[in-house]
Amino acid sequence: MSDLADLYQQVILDHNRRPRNRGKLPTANRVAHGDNPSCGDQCSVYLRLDGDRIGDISFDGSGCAISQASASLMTTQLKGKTAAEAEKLFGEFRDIVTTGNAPEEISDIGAFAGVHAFPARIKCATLGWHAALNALKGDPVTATTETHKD
Amino acid sequence: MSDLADLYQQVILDHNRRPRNRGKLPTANRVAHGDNPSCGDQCSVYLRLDGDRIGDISFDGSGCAISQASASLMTTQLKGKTAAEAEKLFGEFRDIVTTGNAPEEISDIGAFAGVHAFPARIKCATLGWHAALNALKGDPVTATTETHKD
Amino acid sequence: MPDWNNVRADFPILHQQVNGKPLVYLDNGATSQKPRRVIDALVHYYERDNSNVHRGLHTLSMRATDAYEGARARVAKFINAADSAEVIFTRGTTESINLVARSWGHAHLKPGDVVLTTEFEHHSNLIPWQQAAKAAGATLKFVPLLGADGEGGLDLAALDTLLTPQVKLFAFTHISNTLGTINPVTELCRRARAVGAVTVIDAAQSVGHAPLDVRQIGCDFLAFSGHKMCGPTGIGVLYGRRALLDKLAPDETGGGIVVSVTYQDATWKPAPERFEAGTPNVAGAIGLAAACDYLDALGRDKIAAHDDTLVRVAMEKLSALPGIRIIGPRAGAERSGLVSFAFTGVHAHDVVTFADEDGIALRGGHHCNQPLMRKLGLTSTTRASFYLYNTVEEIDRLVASLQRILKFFGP
Amino acid sequence: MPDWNNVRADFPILHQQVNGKPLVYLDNGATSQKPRRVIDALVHYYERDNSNVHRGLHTLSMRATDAYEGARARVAKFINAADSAEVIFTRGTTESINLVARSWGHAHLKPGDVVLTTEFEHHSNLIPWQQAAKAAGATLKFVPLLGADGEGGLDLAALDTLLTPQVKLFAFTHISNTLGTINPVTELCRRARAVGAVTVIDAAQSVGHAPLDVRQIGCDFLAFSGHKMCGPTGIGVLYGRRALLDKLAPDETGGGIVVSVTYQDATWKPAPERFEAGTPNVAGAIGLAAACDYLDALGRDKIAAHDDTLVRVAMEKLSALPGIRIIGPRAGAERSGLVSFAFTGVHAHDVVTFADEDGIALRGGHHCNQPLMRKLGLTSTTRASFYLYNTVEEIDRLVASLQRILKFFGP
Ligand SMILES: Cc1ncc(COP(=O)(O)O)c(C=O)c1O
Ligand SMILES: Cc1ncc(COP(=O)(O)O)c(C=O)c1O
Repeated sequence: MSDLADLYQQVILDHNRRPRNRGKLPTANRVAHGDNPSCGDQCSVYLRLDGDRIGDISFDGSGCAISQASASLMTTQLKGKTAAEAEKLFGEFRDIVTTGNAPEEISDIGAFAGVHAFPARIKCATLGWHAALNALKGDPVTATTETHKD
Repeated sequence: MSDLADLYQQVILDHNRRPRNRGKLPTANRVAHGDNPSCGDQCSVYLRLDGDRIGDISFDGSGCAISQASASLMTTQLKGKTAAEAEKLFGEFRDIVTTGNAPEEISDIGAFAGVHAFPARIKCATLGWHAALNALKGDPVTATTETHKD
Repeated sequence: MPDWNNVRADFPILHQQVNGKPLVYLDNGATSQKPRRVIDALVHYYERDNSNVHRGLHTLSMRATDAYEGARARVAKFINAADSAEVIFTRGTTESINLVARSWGHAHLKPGDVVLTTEFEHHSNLIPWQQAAKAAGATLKFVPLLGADGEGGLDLAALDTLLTPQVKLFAFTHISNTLGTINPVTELCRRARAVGAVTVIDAAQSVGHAPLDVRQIGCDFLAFSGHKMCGPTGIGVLYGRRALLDKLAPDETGGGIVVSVTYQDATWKPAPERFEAGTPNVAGAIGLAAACDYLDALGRDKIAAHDDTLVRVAMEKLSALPGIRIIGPRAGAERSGLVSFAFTGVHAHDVVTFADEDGIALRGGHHCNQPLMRKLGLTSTTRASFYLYNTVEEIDRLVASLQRILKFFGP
Repeated sequence: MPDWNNVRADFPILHQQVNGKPLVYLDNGATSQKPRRVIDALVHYYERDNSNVHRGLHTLSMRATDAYEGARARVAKFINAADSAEVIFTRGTTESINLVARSWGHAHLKPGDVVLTTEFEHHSNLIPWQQAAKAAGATLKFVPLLGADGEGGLDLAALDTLLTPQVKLFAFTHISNTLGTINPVTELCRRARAVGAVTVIDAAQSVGHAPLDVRQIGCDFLAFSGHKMCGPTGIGVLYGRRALLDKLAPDETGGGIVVSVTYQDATWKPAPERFEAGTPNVAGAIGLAAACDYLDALGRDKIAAHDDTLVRVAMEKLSALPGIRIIGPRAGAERSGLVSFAFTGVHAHDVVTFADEDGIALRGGHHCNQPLMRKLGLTSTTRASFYLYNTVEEIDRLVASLQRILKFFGP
């Protein structure tokens, strides 16, 4: 159970039960969709770019607790960031979920460190992020996690 | 070696070295071709039907000693026979090569009894016979031993 | 009656711990485990007889050919085909269906024709027909599924209007891998025949679980996979009626299927060789024959009864869980030994991950059945699928695990 | 240098008597034998890890997926592919070539186009191109073979005229299974690239016998079979350059290859999944990876040198037999470890049957190379093909057996 408790941290359960920024963002000027074809998880990310910063962001979709909580937490983290900052943060997030090492100064996204013990779930954790980055690139195509090597 | 000596009886070696009735029969009014696609053995049978009897018969082709000797011996056996007699004889021949039992009253074709110990060679021994029966049926199509269950 | 506990001893893989708990393998709908006898058949082949088949005259090659063709005859008997030549070895159900969709589809489908299938086919018995219909300009139509939870099975009344003479081919599953529905295949074949439609049955979920007789069913083609019936991976079967096979062109071409080849052209051997270009999965076929022996020694009727016992127990106990939605028919003659369910508020993947922590192997997802999921308003379900080595105690462990999960994710 | 006698101990099948004599297996061109390590890998998989891949989140399924994808990475390394995704698992060479001929051919070939191949292709690298050319209204052309006995190899001068911009695809074998010719594949790819033709290499006879590097060769596609390189039956590979694969439509369709499916339509995952519909031969892939490990541990350069030693000895001793005609190049850099020959007055099948009586496994026939046989004025040859476990003493036994046969059939 200790691995599982690590995977389903309180933060994650909380975001899963009460997702933040969920639903279509009416003012969005960018949108992208992510698919995890093996699982059927789906995630759409809506964002409004104000200049080069993310003015507002939301997500919608269906999937496991990991994918939904990750997308929810992500929206709270990306608001106000530039594309470059978002990419940097995703890099850190990806390191956390693949290695299990969460640097101390990183707080909320560190809750996903437990994912690294469940390699099949890494795709779930990164699904929303991939969609967000695609939206930032202005790339409305479907992001499928199968094309990404994480 | 005893199985092999049984397979390559003197009669067979003799027919292989000095095939009888080999070559195209100029007066033929029936012809059929046999193919053993797995081995590449080939055999064409030419015959002249005079009324309901085989007036003359020859064969041509290439293949192993068993297939060539069998076709050669066959031509010597079928001359003068009716289609019904030819079919009966083939039935006997097939029994011999599949069971190894050659009734005493049967002479030359009994030499093929040794084939039964080499099931993969049964097709070689029957190739010419299949072509001959097809020719008798007026069926000029290629007989492939793959379609026959012997 | 076989002693089902002895049966477990035949399967080496079952005797292991997963996450510190004895393995409970309930993912038989995806693939089955292999008895010692099947593994031994593979080892014996590679250690004694391995050789290429058909084209050799030396001892090993003749032994390999006899074993391979013997396997074909064994499989023919397993499904009661009239003739071994009606058994074509493929990689599995998917390849078997593709073979028919391409070879038969290319030769027979024209614009305006209809290909009929059902609303709950596995992607492997759906997409090949989408492709064949598109290539020919034909239309793909679907026999509806009845009931909000798919509990009503195929809409046989709708079949009256759907089965017109425009229908050239009717493809349907014997048992749904998602709903557990057992289709009335003999009746479906009879009705298809009445309008002259060719029938293709996806028997992936059925052939290893209950007696099956292609002549009694009266189908034209039937596809299945070895790996779901205690056989090796990489081997499957397309059964086809001889009269139809002999008129089909080969699907794949190459060595072993030809009578005569020139630089520009080739002519084909009859079935089954015509459809088996290249070196086949010889060991796989031999392992599949060993699986047939194993299942028939136990009795497929007994296996079906065992599956039925388990699914009745499972459905009764699962129904009592809060917020559960079970899809497919009730336990009984129309329900096979599997059960798919969804919980309000807990996603299938989280269920599977938690169950795995308890040593229980389940499957969660769309089960290669996306359009059906959408129709039922679901994105995924959790599936427990049973086989001969499962026990009632394992179902108790499943239920206990699910209770714990519901508690964890509960409000 | 590996100790080649120890190598024999790795292959259980070799230690048996055939017709009362120790087995001499010289039919490696048809299929190779399997070392203990490969057999053990299969058994281990079925006894510990067996599960369906990709779609499962439970422990066995993750283990099976890791092992299967690990096998893909292992094979990618074996041929030095840039990316595991360039390795598609198929049943074997024949299926790999069919996949390209159909998917690529359907998308790219038009009337007036030319598909180029050679006069000495195996049926599996000939008939699929006949079919593809016919379907598209394209023309199939052949690079000639030089020499009355095929000893001159490919006519590279003729290539200058044949390799026009009309040539859309050039398919050729790396090593001829009948002649033993080793083609200059790097040069052929370079020249094809110069006219913009896609290259397809049939590596069935080469990949297990010598080092092979797809990037150094510069090919677009390359096909091979596991069973000829110490791996299991029923598994093979299509290597394809990523840039080309991502633009190809799937060949077979079904579960596992899709992103999204509706009742009427489907969208595809990228390579390699796109080309692997249905449950793959998981155990086969794992066994193939074990074969890669085995061969690389010995060193493929050493295996090539060993093959070369054997073929030199064999050709020297065989040349001395009366009435023998050996086809293909002389021993040396252009000759692989096999030798095909014909005797005046003694047919190949009689040779094979007699040799078998001495425990020696040879192959006789057209070697899936009918047009080449016809060109050389032959109907069949006898072939002895060597591999890592063969010895010089075995060649002596072969020669002695052939002498006895010639005496038996002699005048
Ligand atoms: C040169 C060559 N190409 C293709 C093949 C076909 O390989 P497979 O039968 O494994 O598909 C073979 C083997 O028979 C071969 O030797
Ligand atoms: C009903 C059904 N059809 C087809 C298939 C496809 O079988 P395979 O993956 O062995 O080709 C499956 C299994 O996944 C199935 O359950």
